[in-house]
Amino acid sequence: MINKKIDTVQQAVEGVTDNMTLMLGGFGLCGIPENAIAELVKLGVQNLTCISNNAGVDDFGLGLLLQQRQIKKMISSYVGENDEFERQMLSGELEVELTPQGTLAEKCRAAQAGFPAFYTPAGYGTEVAEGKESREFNGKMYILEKAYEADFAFVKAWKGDEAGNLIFKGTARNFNPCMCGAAKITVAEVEELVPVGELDPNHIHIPGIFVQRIFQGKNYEKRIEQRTVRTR
Amino acid sequence: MINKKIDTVQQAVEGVTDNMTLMLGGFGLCGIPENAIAELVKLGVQNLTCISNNAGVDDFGLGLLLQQRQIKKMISSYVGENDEFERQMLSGELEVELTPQGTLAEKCRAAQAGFPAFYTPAGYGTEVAEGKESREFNGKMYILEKAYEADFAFVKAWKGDEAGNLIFKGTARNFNPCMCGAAKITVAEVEELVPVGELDPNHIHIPGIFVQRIFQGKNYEKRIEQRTVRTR
Amino acid sequence: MLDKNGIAKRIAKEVKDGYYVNLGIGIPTLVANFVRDDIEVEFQSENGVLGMGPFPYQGEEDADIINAGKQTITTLPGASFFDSAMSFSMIRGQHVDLTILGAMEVAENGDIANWKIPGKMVKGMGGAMDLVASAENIIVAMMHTNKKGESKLLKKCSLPLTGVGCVKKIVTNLAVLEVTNKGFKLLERAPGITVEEIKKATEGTLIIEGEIPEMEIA
Amino acid sequence: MLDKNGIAKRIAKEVKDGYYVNLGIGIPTLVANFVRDDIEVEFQSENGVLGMGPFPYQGEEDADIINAGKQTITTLPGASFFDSAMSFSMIRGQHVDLTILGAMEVAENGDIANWKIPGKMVKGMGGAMDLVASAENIIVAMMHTNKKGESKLLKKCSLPLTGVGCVKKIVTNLAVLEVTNKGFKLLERAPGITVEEIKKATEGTLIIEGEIPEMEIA
Repeated sequence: MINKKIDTVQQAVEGVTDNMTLMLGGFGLCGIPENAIAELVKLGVQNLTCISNNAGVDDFGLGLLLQQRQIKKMISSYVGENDEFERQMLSGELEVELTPQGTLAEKCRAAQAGFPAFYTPAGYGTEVAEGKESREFNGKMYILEKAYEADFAFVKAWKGDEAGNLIFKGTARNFNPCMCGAAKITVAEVEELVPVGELDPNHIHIPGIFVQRIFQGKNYEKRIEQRTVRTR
Repeated sequence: MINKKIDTVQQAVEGVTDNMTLMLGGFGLCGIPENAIAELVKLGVQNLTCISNNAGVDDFGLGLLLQQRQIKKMISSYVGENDEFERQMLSGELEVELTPQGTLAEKCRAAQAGFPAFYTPAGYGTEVAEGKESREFNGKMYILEKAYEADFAFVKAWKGDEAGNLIFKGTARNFNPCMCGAAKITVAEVEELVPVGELDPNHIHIPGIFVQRIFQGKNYEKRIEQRTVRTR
Repeated sequence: MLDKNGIAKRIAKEVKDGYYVNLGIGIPTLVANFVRDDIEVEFQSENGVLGMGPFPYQGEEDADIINAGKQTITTLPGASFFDSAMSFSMIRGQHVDLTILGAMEVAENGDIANWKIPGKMVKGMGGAMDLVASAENIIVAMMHTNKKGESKLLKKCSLPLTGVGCVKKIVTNLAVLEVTNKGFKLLERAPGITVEEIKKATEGTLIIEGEIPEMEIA
Repeated sequence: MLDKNGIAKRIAKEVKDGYYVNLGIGIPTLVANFVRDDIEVEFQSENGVLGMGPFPYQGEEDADIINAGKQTITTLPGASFFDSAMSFSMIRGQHVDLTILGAMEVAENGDIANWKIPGKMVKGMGGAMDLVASAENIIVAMMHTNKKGESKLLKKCSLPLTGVGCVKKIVTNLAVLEVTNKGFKLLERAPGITVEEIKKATEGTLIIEGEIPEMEIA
């Protein structure tokens, strides 16, 4: 067993420097690498390019990095819940590349899987297709999308073991598995780090080969963005 | 819950006719849809094109369909354990398209996921690349491979529920998940069909949306191709 | 004239037994409330769940179980969770039978715009571009006119497109329309709405053939 | 001269701590037996397992747990199972650190042929084409000459290629060689084998610089 365990969140962000491209898992505030984000704020790295489906809210998730103006460019599919984001974007302080959600997921997965490019129908005939190759297959039009290139991927899982194997819970899975192994270094934080051998090999969502560092996260807030309930 | 359960193996192969293209899961004799194959032999359909990583052995797996001369063309990555296969191939009775294993898996997955084509490095500069587009990305050469088109996919899972959700066991998983939803109709046979709600939604490998029919298989032989053991 | 619930109710009639359905944010979300309970339907949410149930009871919310609108949800027996790549395999691979989403504008050739107002609102397309580029069966749920009273059923979209030639059917507060290669074909009127009123509220080519029945949304 | 186990033993020295390794069928499979036990290595098999262990004890074979050679195997703590698409994500995505495979022919530019003898043997390439097209670090394990005594280290492959310019290192019964842009560079001699003998058995350009040490395979 190749041991991927690190002991501190400081080790988790070791090597992250200005101008790097980071992938960050999560959908809205669900399944985000809370510990790593907090430490990136502390680290104070600048001019980051962040690939993440959303940009957090004003005071949580990637919103924390936006507040500190550490992000130069966001690559996301939806950024609608963040006033500071909108302000920075409209004022031109923040560069934004909006990408269809399925394309975003697959551009991560392509990087993970060694595919340089793929054809997808999403965005054909729209702004998203500008500057990209369009091509017909079987009578339908597609555009060519390329794999992302990133320096670090920060993901959050539910359980993990020291070999880096990961299991996700519910819809907190989302982009996290697609980002594992899609960057030069993948750092996973987990709610529960278990000894090797405790996870059923059939239930592992992401094998440890895609993960370079794993650590036990602390104090998960797991904030709910839209608390919707019904009455009994 | 949308119910996909069928009661008999006859219903499993309903609609399969001569000249169709079938996908069949399994690696060697591991994780093959034994029940469906046996019924296809009984059904006597002819001129099939079969997409399957291997071609079985002389008297088991796809070898049974080969014996009956029901297969016109095999699309596989490795066909080395089958004398009848070799005889039919060398005599020209059987058409064979050999495809790199990872490409085969991804051509299935592309069909499942709605990608018409993708670029892969496998086979560049070899016979496999003949007649295919080659292209450079980031200084490396790739070839364009297209998604398969198939009429039926027959897969084998360990457990499944009536909603068509599937869980695989060990290396019997192999090509089975990639083929689910990659053909017009996907038929899953399982060792254990459980009531809906028994499978943990986090552990499901293939959601029922990719499966049109599911049934409880019978009398699994699960033959071992190479029984290798050590002594105590 | 229909309210939002009325639109959702009418669209619910398009949901057939055995359908996997993806509901967009807004009016489409309401459709789930009106689907007949004698048919089997499964709702897919693109953030990674199939088999969505109703909202949880107070105190039973789970931050790890949400829908694409970031709302806390529950799951029904037979549900499954999966990652974003697989979720869009379902969508792009046309395994989802029906997609219902909102729009700012629809053009008579089926083009749709619903993600961006240049210089004003730039929230992003989320999964909408994948959905409209892939789905065989797309129904748009929207008001017939915008807040200024201008038609949202146009000859040509003025806003940046989400997808081209993809919308098949539109249900508004005034009417049900089908997108044909000759323009919007009027299928049904909302209760109390005249063909004249629909004509006035429709900028794109409107095709009226024979008697136009009133919707049944009981 | 080395036997098959000797070749495997020498290659085992190339396996470093923390490596994920894919072993081909034949001599490469033997390498697992000789890896130092004070380092951590995980073996990947392309049919869908990471963390392979030794063969099972008699009576403990599981038909559902095999390697790419279709042999019954066991798994070690920390192992995982996955589907074929993910397996080749590991390979194509260069997450596997070292690939060891057999060959019929290797050319001095790194081309490899190991899957087909036209008209004679057509078993298929299995995962070999994906492996050689993707891996950064490929070691070929083979006999220096074929059964007829002809060199397998050639100027140019005569058989259909498996991959182009991909082989980095070759370990044979006679020598260890590196593929450079000038040809096969002789690194080590097998015990008791002279440089002359290696020269004779090598059809491709052989580069000999300085004293060539004998392999250490203790």
